[in-house]
Amino acid sequence: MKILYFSWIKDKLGKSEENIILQEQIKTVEQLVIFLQNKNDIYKDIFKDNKIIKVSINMEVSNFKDSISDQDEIAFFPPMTGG
Amino acid sequence: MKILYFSWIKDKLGKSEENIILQEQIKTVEQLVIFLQNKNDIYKDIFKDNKIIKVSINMEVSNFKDSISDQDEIAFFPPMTGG
Amino acid sequence: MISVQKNNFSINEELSKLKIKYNNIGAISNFIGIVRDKSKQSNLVSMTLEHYPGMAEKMLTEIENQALSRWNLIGSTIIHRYGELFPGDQIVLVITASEHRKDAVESCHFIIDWLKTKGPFWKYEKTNRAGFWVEAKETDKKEELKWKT
Amino acid sequence: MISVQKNNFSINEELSKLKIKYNNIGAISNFIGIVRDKSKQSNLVSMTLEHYPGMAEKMLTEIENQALSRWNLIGSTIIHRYGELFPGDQIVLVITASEHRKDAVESCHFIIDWLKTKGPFWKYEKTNRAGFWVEAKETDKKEELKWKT
Repeated sequence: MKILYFSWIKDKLGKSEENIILQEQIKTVEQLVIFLQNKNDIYKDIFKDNKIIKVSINMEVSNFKDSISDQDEIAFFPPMTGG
Repeated sequence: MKILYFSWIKDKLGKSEENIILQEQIKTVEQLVIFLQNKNDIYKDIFKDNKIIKVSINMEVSNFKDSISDQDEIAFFPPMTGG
Repeated sequence: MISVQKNNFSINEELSKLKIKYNNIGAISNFIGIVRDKSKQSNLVSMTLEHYPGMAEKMLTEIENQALSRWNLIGSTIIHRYGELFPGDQIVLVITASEHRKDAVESCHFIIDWLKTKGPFWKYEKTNRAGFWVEAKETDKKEELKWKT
Repeated sequence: MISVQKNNFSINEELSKLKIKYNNIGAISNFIGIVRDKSKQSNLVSMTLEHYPGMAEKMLTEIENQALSRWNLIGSTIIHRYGELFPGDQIVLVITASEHRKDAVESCHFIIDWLKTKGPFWKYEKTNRAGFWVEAKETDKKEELKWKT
């Protein structure tokens, strides 16, 4: 699974994307976030307040409760500031 | 007193302006209109329905009840269609 | 800046003037009115804009001042042409510039609505069949009224 | 037409393209977003626009389609830049063209409100003191919500 990071999330992580192999028990974005938080404190810190982070699944703005699969492209970003 | 006419009012009258000497008893736009209507049938026809004609006094959109004096510039026109 | 003129205008030139004159512009809205190819039924040959010289300038200045007092604007431009114009020709240009978009967008909308019912201009359309004075639309009056607050 | 690009754009060129492509345009609204000279407190050195390639194009297409379905538009253009931009540089261009002004004016307003909260772009401001990611404004969310009808 490809995960992309934007804005300050990318800066904090020091990377703009990563590829992970999605473990079978991870079925939702929420579960993916917990998996990432267990990796290290940087992720823990970034996702400590989910409300300010948005997620997209295959370039579609989505909810943390939504289902994901290994073929999906997930992205985490703060609220957009286009225009 | 200078009177200006615009749009179809000008076309019907065949003139875009005229100068008249305001008779003392004419104190309002309404009275001026009656004076003009008494001149001939073209004026009578033009002003037969006041509601579709607007008036300005010294370039200020005004009402038919408003007072006028011989120094004023009066204009009659249909609703504006700028922009 | 307001102008009532016979000549055409260049939106690029007008934008440049504003950008040279003022600092810290973050948002520019503008509106261009254009002579359409078609009148109600038939093809348009030309549209002649009659105006009330003196009053036109006065009214445009008034509306610009109202916009400047109601919104936080850095600068604005209103240009209205008169004379005989042809399909595709530019009629009117409204530019509003502000720090944040809301001021520019709303004031531009306000000015153009206002011009429709308060700008002392009258339009004569010539088609290949006939010529007639364009009547004011009731809907334009309604559009203008929504700004009365 | 939508475009997500690093290069600058010319409003005149974009207007010409629309006018060549389509007939009977009577009203054109447009909005230009520009990098301001000042950040909240201090002078701005540059603003870097990060974007989500692919999703940015997808979202711009979506908003353009929404505008085309909600208003009676003849044509439209949305151009959004990314990369490092400097004070006075153009960021975004929205053009909407219609027969009558209401459609052009409202849809342009709609698109720019929508871009603020739904365009996958993030702004990094560098001032002479520091650098920081611009936070989304609560008011932008409110502006966007007024179009939900």
